[in-house]
Formats: sequence, C-alpha cells, structure tokens
Amino acid sequence: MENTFDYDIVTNNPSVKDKYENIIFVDGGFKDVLFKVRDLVHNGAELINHPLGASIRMFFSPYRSIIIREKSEGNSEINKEYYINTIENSIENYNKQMENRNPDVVNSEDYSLIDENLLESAIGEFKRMQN
Amino acid sequence: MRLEQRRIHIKDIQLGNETSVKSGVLTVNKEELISKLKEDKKIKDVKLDVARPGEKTRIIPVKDVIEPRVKIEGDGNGFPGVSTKMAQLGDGKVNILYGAAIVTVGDIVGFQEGVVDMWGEGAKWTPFSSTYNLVVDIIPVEGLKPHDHEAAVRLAGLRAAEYVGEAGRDVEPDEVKVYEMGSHVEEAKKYPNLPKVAYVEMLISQGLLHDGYIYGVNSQLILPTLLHPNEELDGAVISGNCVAACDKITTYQHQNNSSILDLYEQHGKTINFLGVILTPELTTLEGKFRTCDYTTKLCMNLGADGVIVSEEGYGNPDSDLLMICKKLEDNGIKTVLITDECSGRDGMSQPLADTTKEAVAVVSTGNVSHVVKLPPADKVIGNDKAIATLAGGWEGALEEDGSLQCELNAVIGATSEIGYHNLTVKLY
Amino acid sequence: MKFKVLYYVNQFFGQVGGEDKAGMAPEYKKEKIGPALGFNGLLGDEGEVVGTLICGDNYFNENNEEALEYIKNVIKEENPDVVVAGPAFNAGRYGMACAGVVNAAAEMGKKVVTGMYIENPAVDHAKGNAIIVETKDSAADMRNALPKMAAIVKKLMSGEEVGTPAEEGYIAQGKRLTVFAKDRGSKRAVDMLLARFNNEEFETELPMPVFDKVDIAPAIKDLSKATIALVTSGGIVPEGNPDRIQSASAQKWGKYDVSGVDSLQEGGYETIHGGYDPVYANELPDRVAPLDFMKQAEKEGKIGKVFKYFYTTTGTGTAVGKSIEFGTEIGKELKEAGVDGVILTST
Amino acid sequence: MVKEIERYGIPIVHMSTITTISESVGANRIVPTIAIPYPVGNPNLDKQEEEDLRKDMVNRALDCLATEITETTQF
Repeated sequence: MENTFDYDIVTNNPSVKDKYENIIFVDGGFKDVLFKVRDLVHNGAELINHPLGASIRMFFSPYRSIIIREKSEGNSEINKEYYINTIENSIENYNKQMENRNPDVVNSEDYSLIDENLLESAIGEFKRMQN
Repeated sequence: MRLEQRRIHIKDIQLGNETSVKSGVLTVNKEELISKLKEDKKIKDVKLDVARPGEKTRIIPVKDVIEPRVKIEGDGNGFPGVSTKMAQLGDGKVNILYGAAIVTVGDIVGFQEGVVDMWGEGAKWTPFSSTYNLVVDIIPVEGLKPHDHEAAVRLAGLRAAEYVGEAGRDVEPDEVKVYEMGSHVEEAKKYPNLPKVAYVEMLISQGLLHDGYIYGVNSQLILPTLLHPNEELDGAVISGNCVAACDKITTYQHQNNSSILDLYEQHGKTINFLGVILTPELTTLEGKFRTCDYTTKLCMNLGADGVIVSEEGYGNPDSDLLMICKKLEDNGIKTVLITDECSGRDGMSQPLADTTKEAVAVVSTGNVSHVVKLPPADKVIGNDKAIATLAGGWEGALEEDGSLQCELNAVIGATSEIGYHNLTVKLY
Repeated sequence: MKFKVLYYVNQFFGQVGGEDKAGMAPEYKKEKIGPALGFNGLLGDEGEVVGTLICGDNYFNENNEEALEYIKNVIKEENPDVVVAGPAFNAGRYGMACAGVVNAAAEMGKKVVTGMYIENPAVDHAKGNAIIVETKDSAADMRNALPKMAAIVKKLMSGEEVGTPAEEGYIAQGKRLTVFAKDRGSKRAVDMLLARFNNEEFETELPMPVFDKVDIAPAIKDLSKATIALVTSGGIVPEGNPDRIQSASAQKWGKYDVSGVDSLQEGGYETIHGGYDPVYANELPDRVAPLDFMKQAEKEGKIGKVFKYFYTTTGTGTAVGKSIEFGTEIGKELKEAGVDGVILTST
Repeated sequence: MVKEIERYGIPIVHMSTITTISESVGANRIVPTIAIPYPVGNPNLDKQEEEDLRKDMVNRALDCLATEITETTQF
C-alpha cells in the first residue's frame, strides 16, 4: 500500500481501490465519479488532475480515477472558480459524448488497467510538482 | 542546420531472401528481419505482411507508422536516445524509402482501435492508404506487463524501420529536398521584414498509451522545449502508441510533420520560421497552467508575431489548447489553432470540450464522431477480433453484408491535428 | 416515374381570402394552387405536385392538434415523397404553420422543404427537420424563393448532394459535416495565419459558440413599492414533490403559493436536485432560495412585497433546451402578474 | 432561464456560484454565491452568522435590481 499523501483519489476502479489507502470509492460508473467530484469541489476541494481523459476512446471507459485535495489553504477564488468550471464542463461534455453510447464494458479489464496506469502517472506528476 | 532528404521513390514491397531496393521495388528479407526483431527477449513472435494501395486489405489494430530511412552523412542514424546512441539530429544527408511505411500492429489493450483500409471508401479517410505498408505484427511473450509490452512494440517498429531503411544506403535518390535554416540571429538578418512564426506542437503526455518521446525523453518530464525544425524531420520525436487512433501523431507524421513542412515552405518568402516548441499535454491542472505560461514565454522570448498551435487528442487537451491560445492572443501574438472536433454523430453538438473567445482562427480537421461505412475486406492483417471493437459500443454498426459503420475516431490519421490530412468541417 | 410533392399554403396563398378567412379549417384539393402551380412548373419532368393543402393561419395556430390530424391523414393517404410548405416570408403565424406541417411530415419520414425570412420566429422551430430556403421579408421574393426550393427538392430526390447553405441559399441547420478540403489542414493553417498578418479576411473553420445577450432591463425605480419574485433552479419543492419534478434536467417547472409562510423551511420544503449534496438544503431550504430574508425585506419595507408564487425547477443553469422554454413560460406569467423584479438562484 | 425572463423587460438578478457560467448564459446582473449545495448560506457558520450572511446577500441582490447598469455586472 502506498503512503497517504495529502490527496484523495475518487475512483470507481476496484483495482485502484485495492492499491491505495486514500480512496473515496464510488460504487457506480464514470459519471458517478464525476458527480462525486463535483460535490467535493463545490464543498471546497481542489481538483488536482483534469476529470476527462485525453482522447475520445477514454470517454468510453467504464472506470475513472480523479485526484482531489480536501480544502487546501491558499485556494484562491479564481482557482476555485476554475475547478468548479472544469468539473461542471467535464460533466456536460461527458453527457454529450455518451448520449448515444454505452461504456465499453467488454474491455473493462483493459480500461481498469489503463486507468490505474494513468492514475499512477498523474500521481507522479503531482508529486514532482510538490517538492 | 542543413538536412538533405534524399527520396528514393518506392513503387512496391516484396518479401524475399534479401533486403534491397532495385528499380523502386523494396524487397525485405523476411527471415532476417524477424530474427532481428526477436533478439528482443520480450518478443515471442513476429509476423510480416505487405499491404499495397488499392488492395482490398484492412490493417487493424495499427499502433504506429514509421518511415524507413538511413542516415548516410551526419550524426544520428535511426532514433537517437531510443533505438541508437544519443546524437545531435538535424544536419546531414538521409536516404528515405519514400512511399514505404512500417506499420506496427498488436494488441496492447483490447480496446485499441486503429484501422487502415487500403482501398475504396476507407482509403479516403486515412493518409496511410497511399503508402506501401510493411506490416509488422508483434506477439509478445506471455505475462508481459503493459508498459513493457508497449515499449517492445514501439522499439520493434523503430528497429524494423532502421533495418529496412539500410536497404536505401547506396541507392541514388529520385528527388532531393534541402531543409536549411541558421540561427535566429542569422535568419532575422536575412529576413528583417518578415513576420516571425513559431510552431507549438502539443503532445499527449499522460502515461501508458498516452505518451510521446523526444530524443527518448518521455514528454511527461519536460518543460516546453524548443527544437530546430530539422531535428523533428530527422527523427527526434517518437510516438508512444497512443490510444487516440484518428488524431495521434504517429512517428511517420513526426518525421514528415506537415505543419513544419508547410511553414518551411513559406520560410524566407512570407515568414521567418522560428522553430518548433514541443509542449506536453499534462494531466494535472497545475501542470497545464505551468505549460501554458512557459509556452507563451518561449514564444515571446523568440519574438514571435504569430504562432500555429496543433493539438493531440480530445478532452482534457482542449483546455491546454485554448488556454495557450488565450494567453498568446492576450500578449498580442496572432494565433491559429489546428484541432479536430467532437460534434457528435449528427454534428449538432458543441465541437470542443472547452471554449475561449480569443480563438478566432481555428482549422478544424474533421469531426471524430463522423460515421463512415467500411465495406468488408478480402484480407485482414492483424487481429480481426479488433473489428468488433470498432463496431462496438452502439447498435446497428455491423450490417448484414458484412460492411461496418464506424466513427472516424477509429481510423488512423483521419483527423490528424497537425493538419496531415485534408478533412475539414462545414456548417450545413 | 415522377416523384410526388404535397404542397401546403395558407388561406391567402391558397386563394381563399385574406385575414377574414384566417379561421378556415384545413382543406385538401387535388389541384395545384398558388405557389404550388409555379413550383410544379419548376420540377419539369422529374416531379409533380399532386395536391395542395390549404389552412387558415389562425385556425392552424388555435386548433393545432385538429389541423395536424387532418394534415397527417392527407399525407398518409397521398403518400407523397416530399412535403413542401410556404414560403412564409416574414409571416409569423404562417411560419409557425409551415413549421408544424414540415415537422409532422418529417416525423412520418417525408423529405421536407420550406422557405422563410431569417427573422421569422418559426425558423427555430423548423430548422431541425427541414431545409428552409432563406427568403426576403415579403412575398415579392416569391420568384426567387421557389426556384431555390425546387432545386433543393430535386437534389434531395435524385440523391445528389445538397451544397452548403451559402451555395444553395438555405438557412444553416447547425449541422457540422465532415468534408474533404482542397488543401491539407496544416496548409490551411499557414494560409490563415498569413491572412491575419496581411489583415485580409479569413474564415475560421470552428467558430467559438457565441452567447446571445439580452438587453439589460431597466432598474426598479422604487424598490419599496416593487413586487419581487423568487425563482430557483435548485430543485426546492414542497415535501414529497407533489408535481414530480425530475431531479436532474427537469422536464417541467413548479410554482407554489408562499404568501402564507415566512420561510421555505416553515413551508416544509426540500430539495430533489440530483447534482449536489442535499444535506444542507434539506436542513434549511432557504439556503438555496432565500425566501426568509425576502419576506423580512418586505416586513422592513425595503421592498413592496414578495410575489405570491415561488417558481422552481432543476437544471445546471445552462443555456440549452428546456431552460429556454421554462424561462419563456415563467417570464410570461411574471410579466402578466406585474412583477417588477426577479431573484433567480442557481446551484 | 435568466435571459428569457429578462427579455420581458423585468430586471433579474442571477445568484450563482459559478459566475462564468452565469455570464455565459447571458445574465446581466450577477451576485456571486457561496457554494453549490448552499448558495445563500453556510452551514459551517453559527446560526446568527449565517443569517447575517444571507440577509446581506439578499439585500445586495435587491439593491442591484434597483441599480442601472450598462454592461454585465457582478455585485
């Protein structure tokens, strides 16, 4: 298990759940993860990585892990607004893309693996930024 | 820097017992190439095949496309920092098997799409239907971790390109292109009155199957960095087999980056081309802010009057693209963006995941959700199970006659955001 | 074989009469009447108008369902390939009737074409389904409009590609279609940049969405005499949600009499919004829609009074679809009730 | 909804947490609020403080309805 850093991972990916301690597990889909992040961000949490993936394929993923940090000090109003806009926008985009589509559950295992790997990269990037 | 690209026009590829180019026909020694690639212990088997323009052949799932070349003068044969020792690229002479391409296929993950149809309707949508393709299907040993699998496939493609490229070492070229550009001071002296233009090339830099490499350095780890355009044309930038089939930049497209070539074309005539700024598309918001600031700063330090920015991917990179655009425009730099769009299957949705009013000049390279109909192929190279992935996700995609409806996002290079292909979007 | 066109016109173009005949119920004649005659001539050997539907503008708009039922029956019986309506130019009621007809026909799988002036309010209602040829604002433009409409109908029927709105003279439907360009994308980008350097005109291929602005309403002169209404998109409803308003992207709105209570908490309200953590709003619904302090402002004489009804729905407050409809409906009621100002809270 | 109501000539103030969205939906008078789950409240404050906060925001919203503006304005 990885040491708890000052961040939380909102995820619906079971293999991420088993790997990290600081997990806010969402029993649901990609969209439910986005909703959970929205609630947290509106309550003052900082959004660490972007809620969306980097290609249209990743919208079809049944799994998503998003890093947030609970109410960190020095969160300016501008940043707060940016986080809120980003998550709201992401939800709108997700809905737009998935309107006529279902998550690609056939390849669930692969998406789970890629999500886990992308999360690892994101945490790495975040840590490099912290020290 | 002065780079001489010497094009040997390839008119066919044959598999045989020697590797050579004779009268435009590239022959590849099948056994030798296979055994060379199998020197990598992570590779269990390799299958080779050829796909020619016009043949009713479908290649799937395509991972990367690489142009076979050999450096005959100057430093850095192959891909320094990746497949060969580090060297400074951008100077010298390179022989190119022009019209030939190495196409790697392999299932790193099940959902990777990436189709190239060599004939008919499908051929229109991908630039790689017009190249003679040596398809390298890489089967790894069992139990390989996905990172290692991806690296093995990536390296095998590059090695195959080097091996095949050697065949052109002593062949006289049909055509020679010279790319020459001095330091910024020299060029500014030569063209004091021409507007200065930088090219910002954004690269997905987010992890497994979302990476790019510059002289072997994973772009996740860099600050935006300046390259002489010749370096990229000489093989400094490598694709990391990204999942985004339609808009990832394959290694071939880095080697022949159309934005660089079209800017070079105008250099000294209408503009003074300053070079390429490679900009990572990071995943954290803080990282995106930093990248945006740093990219803008580089453009300003270079004294750019105008900038062309190209994106890779869709979704979170749209934020980088528009943020950079806004900042450049706010600083008085005229900016043109190249991006594809996701305006839904009916073309009625908002095209990008983000907006900014400063983005007044945007080239759209197509809607990734545009549906195309691909007729059944006579021959499938690669894994025809992957076709199910192409058709997956929505009903009615597979028709009775075996033809298949798929979105452009499955087609390699269809909506290339470096502007490599000729699609656009019009409002109806 | 010639393709079959069914033509729709109002009482005036159907040569029945003017405003005095606007109340006429729909009639069908197996003849070519008014513009249908000219249109038929433009089809040449390819197609033929098989009949003309005529309906009074007032009748259509006041008896929408009956009118459409009659019209749909005619379409079913005649089974045309194409339904053409208008052109309606800038006539609002006629435009709405044309929109109603083409939408119904499109639903029945028919190809549909009409014509309107760009500012005709019916354009928005019809453009999703129909190709609307852009006309000038008066019937004098008939001779320009009909050939364009006929050309498009012929293309639709022959399978020939219909060109861009600019090429064919119709109003853009808002569909972004992927097509092949002459030059590759990078060349177009360089050309666009050069045009910007030379201050030449250029056309972006991806216009950023523009947000429609509305004229700023004048300020309230005397707050102490004003009636202020409270509206929320935060999904605050009476306990049990009697009107069953949906918890996300609602399909309707509700209004509730709050004249007898001093706060929403007192009135027994709760949230049904699915987009945020409901704990805080359920504890105290006035946190989302502050009726409590509006009532207090009324008591203190800061405002004249709080409007009798409180309006509510759910949605993220975006500028799309239902929210436009709701705003129009709620605004109408408020205007008619003489409300002077509105507080709208969003979550 | 904001725009459509204002189209009738009735001044309307949008009390919203995400003021950029507020601007993009075409609101002209905007009062920024606290947080999505409690736009005009704050459960982290004690009762009196929270009431003062809400009263202040409501009054600000009412005052802005009585203020002439020429462009989109946050109050």
